Amino acid sequence: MKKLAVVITTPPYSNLTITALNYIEAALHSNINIVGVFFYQDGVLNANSKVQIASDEFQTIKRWQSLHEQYHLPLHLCITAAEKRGMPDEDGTDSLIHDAFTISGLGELVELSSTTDRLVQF
Amino acid sequence: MKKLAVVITTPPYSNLTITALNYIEAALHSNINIVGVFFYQDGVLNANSKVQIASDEFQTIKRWQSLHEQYHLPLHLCITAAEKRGMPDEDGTDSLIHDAFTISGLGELVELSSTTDRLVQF
Amino acid sequence: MTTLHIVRQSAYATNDFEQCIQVLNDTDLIVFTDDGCYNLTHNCQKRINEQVKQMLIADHAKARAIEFKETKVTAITMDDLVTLTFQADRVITWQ
Amino acid sequence: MTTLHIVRQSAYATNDFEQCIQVLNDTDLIVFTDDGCYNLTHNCQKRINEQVKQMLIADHAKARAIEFKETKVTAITMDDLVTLTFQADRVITWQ
Amino acid sequence: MTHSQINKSLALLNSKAPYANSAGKDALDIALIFGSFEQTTALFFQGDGVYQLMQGQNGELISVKDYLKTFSAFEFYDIEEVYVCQHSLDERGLKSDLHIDNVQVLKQQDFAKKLATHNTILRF
Amino acid sequence: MTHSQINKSLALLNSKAPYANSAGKDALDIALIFGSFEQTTALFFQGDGVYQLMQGQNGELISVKDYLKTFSAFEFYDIEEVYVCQHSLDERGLKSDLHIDNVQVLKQQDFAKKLATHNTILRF
Repeated sequence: MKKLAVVITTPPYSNLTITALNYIEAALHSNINIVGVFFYQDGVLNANSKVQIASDEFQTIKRWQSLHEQYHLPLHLCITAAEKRGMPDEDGTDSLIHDAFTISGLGELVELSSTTDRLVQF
Repeated sequence: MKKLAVVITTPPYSNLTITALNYIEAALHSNINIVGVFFYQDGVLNANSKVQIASDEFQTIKRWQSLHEQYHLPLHLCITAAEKRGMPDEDGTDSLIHDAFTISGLGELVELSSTTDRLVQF
Repeated sequence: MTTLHIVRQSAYATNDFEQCIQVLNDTDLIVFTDDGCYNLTHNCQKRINEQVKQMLIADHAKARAIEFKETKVTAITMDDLVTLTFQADRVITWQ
Repeated sequence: MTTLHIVRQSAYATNDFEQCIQVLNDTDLIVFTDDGCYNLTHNCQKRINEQVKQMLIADHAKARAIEFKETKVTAITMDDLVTLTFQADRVITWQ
Repeated sequence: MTHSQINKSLALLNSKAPYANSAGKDALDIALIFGSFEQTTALFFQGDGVYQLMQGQNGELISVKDYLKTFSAFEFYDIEEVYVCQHSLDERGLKSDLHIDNVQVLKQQDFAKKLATHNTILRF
Repeated sequence: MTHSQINKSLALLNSKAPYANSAGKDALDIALIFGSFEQTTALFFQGDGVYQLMQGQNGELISVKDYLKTFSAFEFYDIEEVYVCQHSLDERGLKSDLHIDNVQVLKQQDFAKKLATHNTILRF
């Protein structure tokens, strides 16, 4: 089974992120093993549960969450990039960071890179 | 007295924002009346009190707050842009939005534009 | 050895596609996605060797009302892009 | 009537400065700030009328180790930029 | 037009293609608010911004809620001045097949002159 | 170099000037982590990315904590491959007056070939 890892650097309110989501869904439907998605730079905002998107717009944030639930897709958040953007690693039910995301660092990117066949940046 | 309004569209972790701060401070020292600063697009992140900046880096976030305290500089936050970036208008002491900032909408930009001699975008 | 180049930005706005062209090998593939679809008409097309295969995501071009000739560029789907990812030896995203 | 153009981006990376040049009037002023300071050496300088006064924020150029001749461009401070803001009739920021 | 009206007029200079980022929408929101407050507002399209006006676009294909349709409401908001840079169209091999009416396609010099009649200019 | 090492090697392609945004720093952070995990890592500088290597820069003048100084620690992190695109230098009228040693300035074609020896490429 082919292995894929994806790096996301664009925010939820960019259409570029919808492209990345479509790519990931296409890979899942093609039975590619996605070893993980790593959120870096402005991509970390995709893990922010307080992001509000108008109801008639594409629900980027929810789509990540449902991909995680449906396919157990590992979502890794670079916490340093997140902290720079107002998303600290705090305990509690009111946490900004949605629990579909794993708090990670760049070490996780090394791990993904060494397990995957292809690492694709979006 | 000359009147100035400024629109900020860049985030706190960009050096472009430090340039804007330097410009505003230069204006204040030249006795320009800054009628207001309006935060739009990624600029809204400057109002996020949870943004963490390493202690040896320029403290953009704190600088906005101290300019507000020192000069009563009006800081207007476009709440729609903020909500898109995970900064909802919530009550309580734990609010993400620092209280140096006034929750505003684009109507405030109309107001600033009609009172000022110059509106400069950063 | 093939590199898959995913080009996401308009060459009319930024220099990214120009830099992509600078590292192209004849056996490489280009896939235009997002605003990269605008690059079909750009002048710098002239500097791309004819051997280099160019493709675009059909929906991304259609959404933008970009007309294209299938003789010059192949319209593909996101599924195809996934397949190409593994056919190529490596991927560079120009964004 | 004078427009003050604040140019903040490298013309080697984006098309913004090119667009600025397209709307320049002879009585306009250009101030390079941030990565805009790189534009002193860019080819598109040739298309700028000599009457158009060009300036840069001294610290922004020095931080980037950009060498410049004071004959071609005037080094100014942020205080000067504030003064120019009100001397000009309007400001456009190219970023 | 009196001097004071000239001073208060706003020009929004659109330079980005419509879908990949929110710049066009962010500019439009400003235009509509200024229009609804009866402030003189003009829209300028230059560079990749001209793509926002192309006929036949369909954001739904890429899951974008299509803000471009709102352009047809400009008259309702008293936004009467819409200018497009001819040079930008030519550069991109585009005809002036635009999805709204009452747009003035201007040569580079006229576009520049028209822009300089406004006191405040925001660029997106 | 064995086949497996080639497959696991990472190239970081730097395309942005150093100060206005954090792209260069974000790439550097990745390079140092990969280096410390003993993964083969190479740095490529193209386009405005070459400005990151210019001698005599001083971020303190614009209140930037200067991450460029960390470049001198590359050898400590076992990052031995650093390549610069000659064409990008020429285009900008820059001499190869670089602030670190052991950098290879390559002609366009050699730069392209060297880049294609890596299995994973991230661009910032």
